[in-house]
Amino acid sequence: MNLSLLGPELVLIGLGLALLLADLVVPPDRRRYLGGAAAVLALALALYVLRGPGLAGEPAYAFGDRFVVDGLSGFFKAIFLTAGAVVLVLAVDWAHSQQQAVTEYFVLILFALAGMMLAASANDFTVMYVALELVTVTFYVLTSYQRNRVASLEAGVKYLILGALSSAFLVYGIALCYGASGTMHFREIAAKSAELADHRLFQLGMLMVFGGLAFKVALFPFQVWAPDVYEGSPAPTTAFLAIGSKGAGVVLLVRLFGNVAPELALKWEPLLMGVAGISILYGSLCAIPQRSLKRLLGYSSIANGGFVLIGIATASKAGSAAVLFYLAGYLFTVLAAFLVISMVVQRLETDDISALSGLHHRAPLLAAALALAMISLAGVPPLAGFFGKFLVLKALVDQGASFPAWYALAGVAIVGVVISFWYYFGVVRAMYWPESNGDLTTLPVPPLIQVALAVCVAGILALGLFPGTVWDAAVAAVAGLRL
Amino acid sequence: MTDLLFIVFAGLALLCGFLTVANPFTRSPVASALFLVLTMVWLSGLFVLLHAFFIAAVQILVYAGAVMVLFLFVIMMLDLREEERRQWNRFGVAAGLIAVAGLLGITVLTVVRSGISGETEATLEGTTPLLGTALFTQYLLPFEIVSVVLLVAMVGVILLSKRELK
Amino acid sequence: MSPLLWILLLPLLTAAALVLVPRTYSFVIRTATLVCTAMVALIALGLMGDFDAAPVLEGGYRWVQRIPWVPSLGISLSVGVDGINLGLVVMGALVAFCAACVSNEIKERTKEYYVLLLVMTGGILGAFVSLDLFFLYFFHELALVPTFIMIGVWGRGERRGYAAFQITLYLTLGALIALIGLIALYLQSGARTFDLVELTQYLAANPMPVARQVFIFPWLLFGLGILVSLWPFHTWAPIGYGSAPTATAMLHAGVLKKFGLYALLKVAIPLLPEGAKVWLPWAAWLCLGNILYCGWVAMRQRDLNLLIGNSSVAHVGFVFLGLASLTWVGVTGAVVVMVAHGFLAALSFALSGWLHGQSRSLDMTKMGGLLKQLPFVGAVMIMAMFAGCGLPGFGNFVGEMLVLFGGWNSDLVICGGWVPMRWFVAAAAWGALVVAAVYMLRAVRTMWHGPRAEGWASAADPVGLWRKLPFLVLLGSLLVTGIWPRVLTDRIAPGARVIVEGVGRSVPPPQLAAQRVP
Amino acid sequence: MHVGLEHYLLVSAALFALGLLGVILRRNLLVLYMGLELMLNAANLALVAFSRFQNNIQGQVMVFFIITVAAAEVSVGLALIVALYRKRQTAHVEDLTSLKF
Amino acid sequence: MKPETLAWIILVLPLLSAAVITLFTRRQPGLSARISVGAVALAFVASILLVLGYGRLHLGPGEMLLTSVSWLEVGGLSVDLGLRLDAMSNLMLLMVTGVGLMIHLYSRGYMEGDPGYSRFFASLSLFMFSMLGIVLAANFVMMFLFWELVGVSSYLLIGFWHERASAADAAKKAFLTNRLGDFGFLLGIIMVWSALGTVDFLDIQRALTVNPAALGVGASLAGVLIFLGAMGKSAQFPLHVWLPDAMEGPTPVSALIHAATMVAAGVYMLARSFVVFNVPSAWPGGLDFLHGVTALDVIAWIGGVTSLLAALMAVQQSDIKRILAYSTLSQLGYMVMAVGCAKPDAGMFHLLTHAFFKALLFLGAGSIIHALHHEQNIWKMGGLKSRLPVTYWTFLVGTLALCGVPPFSGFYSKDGILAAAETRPLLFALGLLVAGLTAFYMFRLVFVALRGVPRDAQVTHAHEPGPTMLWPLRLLALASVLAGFWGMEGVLQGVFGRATHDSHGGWLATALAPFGHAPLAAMMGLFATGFGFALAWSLYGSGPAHDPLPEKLGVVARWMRDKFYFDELYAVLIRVTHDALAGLADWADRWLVAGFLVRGTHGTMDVFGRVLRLVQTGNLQTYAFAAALGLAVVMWLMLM
Repeated sequence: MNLSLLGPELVLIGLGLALLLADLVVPPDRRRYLGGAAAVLALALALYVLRGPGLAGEPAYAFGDRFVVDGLSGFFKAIFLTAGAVVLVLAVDWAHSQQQAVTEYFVLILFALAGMMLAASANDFTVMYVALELVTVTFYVLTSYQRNRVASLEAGVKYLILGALSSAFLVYGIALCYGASGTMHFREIAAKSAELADHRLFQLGMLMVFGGLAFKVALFPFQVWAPDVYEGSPAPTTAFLAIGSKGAGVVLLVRLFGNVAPELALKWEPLLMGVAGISILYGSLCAIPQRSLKRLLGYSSIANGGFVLIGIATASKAGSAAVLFYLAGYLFTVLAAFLVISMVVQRLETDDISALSGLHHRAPLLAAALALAMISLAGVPPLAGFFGKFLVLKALVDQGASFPAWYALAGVAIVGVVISFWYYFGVVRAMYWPESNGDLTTLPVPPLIQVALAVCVAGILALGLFPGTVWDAAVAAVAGLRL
Repeated sequence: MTDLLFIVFAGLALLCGFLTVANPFTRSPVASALFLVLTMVWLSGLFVLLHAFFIAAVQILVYAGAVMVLFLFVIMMLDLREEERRQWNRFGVAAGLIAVAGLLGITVLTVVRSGISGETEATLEGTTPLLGTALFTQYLLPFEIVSVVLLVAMVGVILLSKRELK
Repeated sequence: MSPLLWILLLPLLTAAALVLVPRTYSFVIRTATLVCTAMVALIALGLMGDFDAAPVLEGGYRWVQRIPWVPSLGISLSVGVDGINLGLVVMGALVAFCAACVSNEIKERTKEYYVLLLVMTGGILGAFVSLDLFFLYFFHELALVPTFIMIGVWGRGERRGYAAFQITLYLTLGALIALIGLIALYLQSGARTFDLVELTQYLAANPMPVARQVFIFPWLLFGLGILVSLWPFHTWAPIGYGSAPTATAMLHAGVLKKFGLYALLKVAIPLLPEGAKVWLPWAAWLCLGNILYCGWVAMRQRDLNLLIGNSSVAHVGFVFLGLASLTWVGVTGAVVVMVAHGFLAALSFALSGWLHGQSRSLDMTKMGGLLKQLPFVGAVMIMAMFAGCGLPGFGNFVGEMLVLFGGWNSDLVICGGWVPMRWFVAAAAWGALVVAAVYMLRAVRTMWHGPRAEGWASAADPVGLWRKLPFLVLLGSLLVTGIWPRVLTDRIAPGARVIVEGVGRSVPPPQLAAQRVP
Repeated sequence: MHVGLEHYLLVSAALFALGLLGVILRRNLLVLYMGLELMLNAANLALVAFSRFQNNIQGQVMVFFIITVAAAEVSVGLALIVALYRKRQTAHVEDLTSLKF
Repeated sequence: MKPETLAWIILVLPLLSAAVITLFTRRQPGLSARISVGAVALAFVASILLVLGYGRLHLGPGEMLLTSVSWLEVGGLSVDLGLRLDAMSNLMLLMVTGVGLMIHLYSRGYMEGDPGYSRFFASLSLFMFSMLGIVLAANFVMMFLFWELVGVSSYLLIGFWHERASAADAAKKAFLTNRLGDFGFLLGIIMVWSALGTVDFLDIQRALTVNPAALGVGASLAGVLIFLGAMGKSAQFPLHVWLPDAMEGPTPVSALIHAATMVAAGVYMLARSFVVFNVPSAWPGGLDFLHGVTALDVIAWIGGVTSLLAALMAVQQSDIKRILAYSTLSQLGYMVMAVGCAKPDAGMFHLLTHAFFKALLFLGAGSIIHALHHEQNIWKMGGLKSRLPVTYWTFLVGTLALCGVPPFSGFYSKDGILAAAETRPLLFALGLLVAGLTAFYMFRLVFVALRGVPRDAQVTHAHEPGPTMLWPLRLLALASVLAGFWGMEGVLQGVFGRATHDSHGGWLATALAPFGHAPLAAMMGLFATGFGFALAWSLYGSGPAHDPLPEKLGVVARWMRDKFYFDELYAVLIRVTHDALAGLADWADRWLVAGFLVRGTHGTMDVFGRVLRLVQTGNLQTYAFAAALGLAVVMWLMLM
């Protein structure tokens, strides 16, 4: 057994513990630096993971093969760590304005991060469940962190109940899968997946597991919580939910449908297509009349979940790689958006779109970054979002030759994108279009946030302008899938 | 004998479960909590029938003991009585019933149709050492993760219920 | 390094550089934009001059250069032009320069404006020099976002919000539909490359099954059709142009809108010849919608920009007709119309922009007898309007004439043959010669002739050569292409021939070979 | 009658449904939460039953984890509900609708 | 210098003049006029040199000089920028540059002091360029090109006083009506090209000589379509409505464009492409019912009808320029009829003579108008004979020539046309009727406007204009007298390859030739003219203060005066066709496409969004229910 495979996770957990201890000795006004240090470390870990074992070569196993380090997990870990780093930066800035314990917030982020990374490496239903629960339980606290705000508490309760409900489905599903296959181990299930795919009990179980994971990704029919929780939670939490929690769900979906039971993915093509299509439409349509920025991104996250699921539904390596790329682009885009939103919410104490009016004047950097993020989310070249959508659509069209219904899904995706232009560009409009607005005072942007924004914008541009490297990495990451 | 016990335990567990969620006589959360405890107890009886003695014990200790006490404690602390005042939404109830019945029906049908019962024999014996071995060898990783979960829960609970915010 | 790369990169790099310039240095910003666009235009003109001397590289293209981008997906930034692209590139570059010239009407937030203008220019020119399907789409979309912001921020009128959204959503819809078609083409051809040259060669050797072509073609046809305001997907155009700032309207109506037609011509038809044969008869019906219906709509417009917008939609119909004819003459004519109409649309919008700058209104019913007061603008606009109704001496005439000649000889079978293509040509000729003349002349009559209208006392002509330059350049281009069309046709015809032959049509179309006297 | 796997499964399914019913119907957050616990217990029953009939300990291991995690979850959840109650003086689902549409 | 070079110079000179005036000398009216006049004078001289030089080449009939540069070469379509020099184009060159020179000279005086003086001369030069282009064009496309340019320059000239609503409207009307004709012209050209693969006149001629059926089933249709172009330009019924309105332009313009040259372009084109019409009847399916009717039949009848209608309308007009305009219409109808009767030489002959005397008449009218400070109503004139003697006498010469009184030029050319129609009794009778009517309305004009007593105080102050305006009158009068003997007829007949009759018998023989070879036509024509004159004399000789005709003819006279209500008819037609369609299209665009489809989709999406988000009640039990129901449905679909 090679414990070093767990290195990043162990470091994170250790860091979390260390921060908890440090909290005792560091004076309150200095605790922000703890978050900063954690961010730097997360970024360093991300770089380590990118160069670490398994990303390109053969997968490595630990703990009775229940923990796997392969391309897929490596890719997602890099995503999670980057997200974590930026969210920590955001949290440092955010915590500054809270009259509340801050170190715990950083610690919880770190633990959630560890949970996501463990989930990415899970090769067994038990590990998967426990890792996911680590993420979920942490997020219960993170969402309701501002317990002097009713909205935050309400978001927390909603996330709690619905999260627990989805966990219940997940657990029951795991039970059924276990009953049908006689094992919790992914590899053993994969070995007999061909016959299991026809096993009704296994199908039922996997449906429930899918339901549980769909909750994380905010997919229909488990999508309803997302807008409420996004709106109510503190901005850093929302950002982390949008990319981290979603990513954890996605990596498990990819692993389950790509590696564990690919036959099922083929069999369930219509289901996954339908869910993807409905999610896209639901998210896009509901976002149209939205005025709250965070809520808007909640709906948008549903639609984006749908796009991701398209890639999974294609049950092809190209599709899975597209998912990976898509999420990588989504990472920078959403983080940039939330960095700006968090700034705006803190300074202006509202997240209504109209609050953005005149932002290009008050904080050109924020406005430009948010505009880029929105345009990238909409999928316009030369930004990351475009290439992600392109890859997903490419994977989709590739299936069209065998099953024309895919073209219908393409139609739905197009409609979704067009509608998404509507609301994303509505945000751009709010910032740039001349509206009479009395308050034109300059909004200060802390240097740390500027750096984070620069990183995100660079990511958005780099993934759009030079997608080759990441795409090749994504292709290598899914090379081990049994598709 | 086992079959009879199964019928008794299962029937009681279902009955108490039903009374937990839909007690026709009272909607007091205390009653629900108590019936839930009973359900747990009968369930642990079923676990015993399944030769999962350790789990049965844990079920009683953790669930019926710790968790439910926590529940009762909170109920008492919050002094909840409001639900009784409110009207049932008939449409909501009907829709909920249909949805749940659908889920149940599909699950049951699937279980029945899958034909898993015929071939399998109840074979697993002497489970506690086996469980311990598994836990600390193959399942060491989740075991450790769970510790982090518990830590998180601890931190979270403190954060959420600390009276004064610093 | 291929000069085409310079054409493509100069505006984009300048834009990137301008981002770093402080916003108060508006003179520097404007000068840099002008110099950049002028250089691009000069390079493009230089290429036009060197065209015959340049070596023909793969696939009939010149100045080809390929920079791998994502090799694993078969995407590379490859540039190259044949006569067809070159015409459009030169047109686009000139229009971009003129658009930069007329942008002095912009007084607020000039930095953002010029950056967006340059991005738009780069995108447009990039789309025309790219020989890679992916970048074709890429650059087109790149040009789209600036359109949205420019209309929204510097646009005019109450409806500019609606217009900006409509134009963006509509064009995105079209682009995405076309993207699905392009991807399907990429995947189902089996070539697994986005490179136009390689794809063409591959498909020439291994043609796709007819059913597949017939399936893919409509995605491209309708997707690109939306981009070029094919009837009935045209309503975004007049509103959008009516609300856009002058330069945006010039670039969009003049150049960007040609992209869809260009892609149809260079991608859809040559790569999917069988699909084209099945679907183009339907397009012929729709192009009637453009020519006649939009012509009639234009007759009813009171706002000058809406008139020009509708007329520009109508002109698209000719290009479609020329493409649908699938004859050498017709296709060549279609490209000539594309180029000439680019100049014309840009000129018209530049003029209407000037008028708007003078009075803040383009309501034609409130104009009258302005020729006396604005002799220069009036004269140029009257000439533009004459060009718009296909008067000889302007490039449009040559193109429309070729389209009609080509269309007449087309052997396209429409509706099982009971509606001959020739009826369409006749109707199109009616639209070009009569309907267009009606609305153009009515407009001239209302705006420029007759008794003087109130409220125009302060209106004045542009003063000085510098201010007149954009109008003169565009008018001059129209005249040059009209008086000496070989400057275009000699370069376009070989490219058109390749396309028409690729579709399997005989090239010399007339039934009786002429016994010409030497 | 010979009690077999399917009987345990049916009981477990029924319990699961009862728990779900509680989640959907009961308005009190605490009771609602009890429904969730019921669902988890149903899963536990199924797991133990499978474990026994599959001659495989993994199911029971899973149950062990589920119980542990559930305990942690419950503690956090209850703390949350308490915090909410302190703020809003209610633990009623219908009072928690400020975030909507 | 080679004739080809001269031809190019002739063509380019006016263009240069237009360009120079527009670009550089706009602010120096005098210089502009000099440039313009100089250009056309040089062109005239060059034309003479060209004709002389051409004569020395000793080309046989039917041979010609060609010079060309390839203008467009795509696929099977090859268009040359070609000039074709043969006897016909030479004559036209002389006529156009000659009459043009006269009119340029005249305009210098007539337009004196107008603020748009330079613009006027620039437009005139542009017009000369376009007209010369038509004359020299060697192929259909070239001709069409200049054809349209002529339309534009006429638009500019008619609308010269564009601040005047009526002038602006007239210009628009003229252009649009011409466009209708051009629509047919272009389609006809396309049909010819499609059948023969060439647009070159010479090639077409060769192809059709080898095989007259080469045009295929569309032969007659193509002919009629091409003729449609001529109908527009030469204002043939039913596209005649623009010409009278075009009199809104300055009078020299009316003389140059709407009497001598531009309107003649239609006839010239018919003659130039005569070979296309002169083919056996052939109609495409759907038009089979016209079987047996040739394009020439259509042309002849349209020409005849036009000439009659126009003559009738002229009878009741009171505006001096309009009378002349209708007269022009009528004469153009005559020419077209001649072409239709397969005698294009006769038509061309009349065209040339008509150019001189009609230009003369218009300039005379201009001189009168100028003298009367832009008074154009003949019922406010009278008694001008003594006050404007030169004008009067030259005008009389023009009238006599127009009426076809020997030995004035009109007699010979008109006789040729009547002779051509001899074989068709109906058309012949029609022609005679028109001849009589012509004499009637022209002498009505002379009697009312020029003779008798002044009816308006203004007349008493009238005096002759300066020499710049009088000399052109004199020169044109001379030409009007002499053009008939000149031998043009023979030359023209040579062009169309027909036997020339004896033109060697000295001037007297030539002068009396019509009586020799077509005695019936000549005699009947003279008789009709005399009858018309007598009628005019009896009605107007006494110098009545009002027109006595309306009382005698009643409603018919009113119809004549109101031009048989063609303008009104067209107004209605346009309203029920294009304006209605435009309204319909606009409505559909606004409400169906932009409204229902676009805004409707937009609104539907918006409503969907608003409705759908009501799912988000905020109540988490709804969410749980939704999840459970969704999962149940999914399970049902996947497992049941």
